[in-house]
Amino acid sequence: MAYVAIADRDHEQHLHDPDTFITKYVWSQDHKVIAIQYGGTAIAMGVIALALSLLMRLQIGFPDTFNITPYEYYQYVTMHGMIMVIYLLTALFLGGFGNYLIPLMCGARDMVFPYMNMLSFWVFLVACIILCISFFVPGGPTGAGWTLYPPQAILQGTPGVDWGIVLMLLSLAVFIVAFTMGGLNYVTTVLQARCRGMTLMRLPLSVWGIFVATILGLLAFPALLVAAIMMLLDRAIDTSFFMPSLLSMGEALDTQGGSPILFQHLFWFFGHPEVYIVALPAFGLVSDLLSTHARKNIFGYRMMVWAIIAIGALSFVVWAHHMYVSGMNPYFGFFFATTTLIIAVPTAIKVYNWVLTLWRGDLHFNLPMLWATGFIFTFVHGGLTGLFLGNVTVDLPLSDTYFVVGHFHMVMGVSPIMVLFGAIYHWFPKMTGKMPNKTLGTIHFWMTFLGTYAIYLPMHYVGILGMPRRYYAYGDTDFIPESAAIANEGITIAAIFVAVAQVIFFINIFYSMWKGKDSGPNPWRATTLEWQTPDTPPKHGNWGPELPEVHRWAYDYSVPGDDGDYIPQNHPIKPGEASVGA
Amino acid sequence: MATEGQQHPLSIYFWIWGLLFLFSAFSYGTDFLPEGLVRWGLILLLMVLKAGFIIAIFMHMAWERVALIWAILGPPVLLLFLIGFMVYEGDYTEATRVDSFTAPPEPVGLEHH
Amino acid sequence: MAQQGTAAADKKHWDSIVTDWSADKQTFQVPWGKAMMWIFLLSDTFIFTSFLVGYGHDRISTAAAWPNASEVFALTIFGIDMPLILIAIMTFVLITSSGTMAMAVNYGYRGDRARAASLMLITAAFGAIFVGMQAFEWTKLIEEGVRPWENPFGAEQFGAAFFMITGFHGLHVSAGVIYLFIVARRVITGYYEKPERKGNYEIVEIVGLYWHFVDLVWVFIFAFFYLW
Amino acid sequence: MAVALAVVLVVLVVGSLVYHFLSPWYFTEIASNWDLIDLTVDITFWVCGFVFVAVNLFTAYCVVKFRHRPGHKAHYEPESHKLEIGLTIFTSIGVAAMLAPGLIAWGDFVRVPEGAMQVEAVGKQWHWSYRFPGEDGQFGNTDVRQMTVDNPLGVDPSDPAGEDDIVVTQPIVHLPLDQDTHMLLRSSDVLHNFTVPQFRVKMDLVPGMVTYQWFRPTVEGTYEVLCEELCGIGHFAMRSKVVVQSRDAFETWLDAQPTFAETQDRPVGNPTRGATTYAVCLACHGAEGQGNQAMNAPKLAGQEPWYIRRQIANYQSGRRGTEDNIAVQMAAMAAVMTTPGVIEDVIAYIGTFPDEPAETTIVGDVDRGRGLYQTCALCHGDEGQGSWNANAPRLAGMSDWSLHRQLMKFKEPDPAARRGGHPDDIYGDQMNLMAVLLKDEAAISDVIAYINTLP
Ligand code: HEA
Ligand code: HEA
Ligand code: CUA
Ligand SMILES: [Cu+2]
Repeated sequence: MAYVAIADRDHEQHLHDPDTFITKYVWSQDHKVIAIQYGGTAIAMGVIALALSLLMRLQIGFPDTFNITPYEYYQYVTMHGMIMVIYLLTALFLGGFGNYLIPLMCGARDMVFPYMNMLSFWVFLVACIILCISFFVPGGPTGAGWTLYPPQAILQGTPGVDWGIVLMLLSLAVFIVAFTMGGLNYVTTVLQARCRGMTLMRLPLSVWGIFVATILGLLAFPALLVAAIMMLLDRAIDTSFFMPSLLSMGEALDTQGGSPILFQHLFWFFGHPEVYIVALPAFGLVSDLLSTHARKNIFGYRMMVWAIIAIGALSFVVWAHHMYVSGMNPYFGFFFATTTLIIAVPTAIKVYNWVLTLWRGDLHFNLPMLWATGFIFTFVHGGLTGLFLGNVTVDLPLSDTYFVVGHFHMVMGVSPIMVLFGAIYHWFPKMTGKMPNKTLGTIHFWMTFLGTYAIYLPMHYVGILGMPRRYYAYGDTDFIPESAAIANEGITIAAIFVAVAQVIFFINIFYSMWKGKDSGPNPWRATTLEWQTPDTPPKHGNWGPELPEVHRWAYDYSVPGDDGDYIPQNHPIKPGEASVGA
Repeated sequence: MATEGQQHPLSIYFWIWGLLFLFSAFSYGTDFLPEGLVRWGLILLLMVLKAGFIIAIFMHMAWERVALIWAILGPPVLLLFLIGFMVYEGDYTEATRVDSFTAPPEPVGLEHH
Repeated sequence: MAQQGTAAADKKHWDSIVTDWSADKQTFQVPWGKAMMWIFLLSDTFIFTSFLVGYGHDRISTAAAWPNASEVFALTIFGIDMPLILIAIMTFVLITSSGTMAMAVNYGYRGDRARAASLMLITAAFGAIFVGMQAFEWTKLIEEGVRPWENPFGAEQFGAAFFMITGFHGLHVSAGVIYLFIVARRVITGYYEKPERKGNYEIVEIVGLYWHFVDLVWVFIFAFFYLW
Repeated sequence: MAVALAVVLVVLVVGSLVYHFLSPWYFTEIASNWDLIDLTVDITFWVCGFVFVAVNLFTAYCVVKFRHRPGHKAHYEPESHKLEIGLTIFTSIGVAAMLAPGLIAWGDFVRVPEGAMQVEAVGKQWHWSYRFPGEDGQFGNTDVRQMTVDNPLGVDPSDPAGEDDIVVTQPIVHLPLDQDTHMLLRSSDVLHNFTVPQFRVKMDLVPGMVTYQWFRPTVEGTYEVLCEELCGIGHFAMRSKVVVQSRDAFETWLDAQPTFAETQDRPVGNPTRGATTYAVCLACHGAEGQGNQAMNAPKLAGQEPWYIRRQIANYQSGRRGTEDNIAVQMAAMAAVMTTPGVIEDVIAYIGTFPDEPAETTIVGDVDRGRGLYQTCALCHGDEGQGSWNANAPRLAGMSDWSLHRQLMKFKEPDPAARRGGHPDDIYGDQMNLMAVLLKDEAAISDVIAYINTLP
């Protein structure tokens, strides 16, 4: 009396092919179209955040010649951070790549609830619009820092206390609704709508990364939602959840007894899993890029899966490592430092396995491979600086300095970005049927890779010097040598350089879409299901009349005894074949 | 396959219904106990019992496969960390307040009832 | 291959965890909607817990006196002071609605459309009564001067947390009532008898899951807000 | 491509090491007992540095060695348990080696040693004050609702323990050398963070609670205190100083500071007596404190009393008075006000002057000025009325030419000629940081033109 899986009653599914332009491209319920809508919107938001980062950098690098006020500076920092983390990375990885890859890689015709999936995008768009509106309201967007700590976030003295903060919280709440609608889809699809033969342990790591990240999102965003609601109430009707008795600009407020630390705990109970929400999909995607272009199975697949799960679970019990110096009960430091450093172990396993995948491989340095290798470098760097901060005592001198800024840009501001570019170049042929231009892509890679290192490495040292983060200007400090100003100028110049490099990326994308070489269905000779679709780009319903059937794991590259160097997942096991995936 | 699904004798729902009534009555009763461990113990015990019955019987968790049960009941364990730490954090915050701050004004409306 | 054997594995047997999680096609042998509802409820659990944690932390950390819930929520009926009496009644109402919901699910699967639908409507009615009583409770508190931003009986967070948490719960109940209405209507009109739906009434169970969850949350609110 | 990538990886690894060892950029000299923190940092650098080098060089090796060559086929090896377990153990050892000293040091940090001296740092937007427990060794309770211009720390007057508390409203605190110091932290408005980079430790200030850190200063000197938790737009300009000195010097300093009780009965100024003293000022500032541009003397009438008090103190202590000739002049005048109570008398007398808005002399683009003033308004008030809480004087209706000159002086690059250039003039320094956003003289005129439109 078990429930019959979709794969066994495929004939019952009725896909209503859209017939008008509107239903095909605008109100589309096709996961591939939604993915591109999500991705396009996220990238557009990312470009805004990139522009903001340049304005900030100009101020820090050239404080005497460049002209923005601290008011604007803090607004830019805040919007830059929030957009990059939530509206670019989370949306692009999960809404974009999650949407595109999950059904294809699992062998499904679409997400399980296409209508809700469509709504998810439109609600996300609303969230983006609300956020953008805050640039135009009186007082402008909030300047509370992306962590939005109260009481400061809702008191005079911070930009955007009138409308900015309200719109920010509102936008986040709407985003969470959108994410939940999408996320339920991704999780349910992975769990319940795989094709025949597709066990969880045969899924490509991309799906695993996105899947676990989505679960993290579903469990972590609630804390942010609640914190946002409570702060909205504090802001709008003067409740005192986070507000003790205090003075604001010399006037005593009517609030009493609330706890600012509570917000920080709720925020980071969300916030730490959030950083893995943007890291785990990157881990997954990069594994597939490495394996495909190394023509070699990913090393230690099972350990990779368990490491993802372990990181995901641990990420809920390390949150207070962002709060070592927040004034919380200091005894918590022992617990959180220990759990935080323990995360290094599963993460280390992942790093080792990526490198071991290269080892004795047959490395083709196609575009995606360049980015993937670059990722290993930047991620190791950023992860290791994370260990500095995680080790509670070391965090004492370094917290709230540019060392932290260096850490999280290395680990989040470039590593996942590298994966994203690699992944876009990798799946571009599937999405469009055209190859991306290799020369342009290579230039883009070198400029971005070297440029970002030149941005972020010096940040660490500026931080070690003691330069605090979120400082509009440094003025004179007796312990920061004047040479630090040179470092800051250098960083700014590098940032401009990298920003210019992104233009090449957009040129490449549009040019290749229009004039690129035809790619054929499987230009990288990859094993996973999305490359085995009958059409490229895949049509609505993905698989034509018959759902695929999977016979092996996703990494049968260079199988001994086989003539080619890859065997797609849907190829039956040949008698006597030595595949482990069997 | 139309009628496949969770089907159990109706009587079991009546039983649980009755039990939940009873437990609710008991937990209502705890309100008349003095503050202390006994009261807290009973509140929590009855709460867990009621929640358990609702999940197990009304939501049919008892008849689901173990894979689903653990997938749903496992993750909330993470919340225990949040709850535990926040209780300690609350005590810590209160201690610093009592130590260093003038006590907040007495409530004005205590003549109620 | 091994996966074919999953259905056979005894579902209570611990090995079935392994067989289910290593199966192809699907992990849980339940409909999509039901799987999704469970996962949603899991996420919702995190929401409500965060609310309760926020409230609890504020309550523990404030140095102001916390009002005694059993006094604040007392009613005088026939001249007798009955602490928490209304809340107790609300609890019973909600439990009763859970009972009728469970029966609706049962009749749904039996294909007894009329009974299933009417039980759902009864459930919705109980839900509406619950919301009504909650509204009464709110009015009473507001009349006594409790506001989200002030509280004559002590700590400010008392009113704020009360309105926020019961409000959020009340929204869940109200949404459930609407959801019940929609599904009940479809059950009556024979929507699920259409060929492509094949007389499939799992939707009733899915609504049921949601409804029981709302009841479940109330158990915790009752313990932590009213009895603490 | 593969070779290029490998070379770049090697260059980046080597370059990072060179950068680390050769660049001039590292921690500032330590000046406290927290060598253990520096040691932990060093251990962490060694462990992580080793991993960084090893992993990336191995990657570079693989990139070259296993690059695609025709006819070459990858090795098929799904997993190797032995290798993976070995690496896991290796990693765990590395982690433990960093964590152990870290936790030990943290254990030291959370437990304040017996006999530590208590000091309280109070932060508010964007200013620091300090308090010592006084003779009884006990702090009085505090209450933000009691904070006023006369009780800026909000000490509860009804708590007897508070009477002998020593109140330091200037943002400069002295600490004795080699004394364990238990620094209690309190904020009256938003989060702040008390950081002295040379002491290595930091901790947030949280409104509604009291947090702490402890350290033992080990090197005499003056150290900058930074606020390292975003607290609004003045965050970057929220500074203070710690002076570490011998115990004797410290005691002398401490004895000169008023107790809370003393600050509460500051002598009330006598305007009639003040009038006599004011006769000296009158020549320049005018009979009714209306100011006189020809004499370079700004308007005094209507200025906040605490601001006048602070400026006279600044002139008397040498924090101001050398930046230009006009200041030299004023310093000389201020030096004569030595009789106790005379300053209060003068201030009281100035308080009796009619407050007519000063004549406006500066023109500029009011709209642009309005935008610029947005930032100023947070301290000086939307109406330019000034704020005791932000320590910001009144601007509206005051002598605009003087504002102009002072803003120019705040922007002066040479510290000796700059107002706020004196190391102890922390409010001046705050204005130095803020004046950065008035890029040129036109901006100054614009903002003053806007201030002139304020009531
Ligand atoms: C993608 C995002 C991402 C990722 C993956 C990480 C990963 C990690 N982060 Fe980071 N972090 C952020 C994003 C991220 N972080 C952000 C955005 C902030 C700032 C937020 C703000 O305040 O605005 C932050 C801040 C932050 C802090 C707070 C600092 C402060 O404010 O004072 C801390 C402290 O513990 C920390 C620690 C860590 C650790 C230990 C890891 C670990 O997971 C890293 C694990 C990886 C490795 C260790 C490398 C690979 C391992 C090996 C090669 C093995 C060898 C190792 C040994 C033998 C030792 N991070
Ligand atoms: C994903 C996250 C992300 C990314 C990519 C970036 C990118 C950059 N960030 Fe930042 N940053 C944050 C997240 C990120 N940042 C966060 C969370 C904060 C904290 C905010 C706070 O304190 O509240 C912060 C703060 C922060 C500061 C500190 C400000 C301060 O404390 O005062 C600085 C200063 O230099 C800075 C600079 C930069 C620069 C120069 C870039 C870049 O310009 C680097 C170069 C560009 C790229 C690497 C390419 C990016 C490409 C796109 C965006 C296009 C998208 C397209 C695709 C991916 C297909 N960022
Ligand atoms: Cu005070 Cu930042
Ligand atoms: Cu973290």
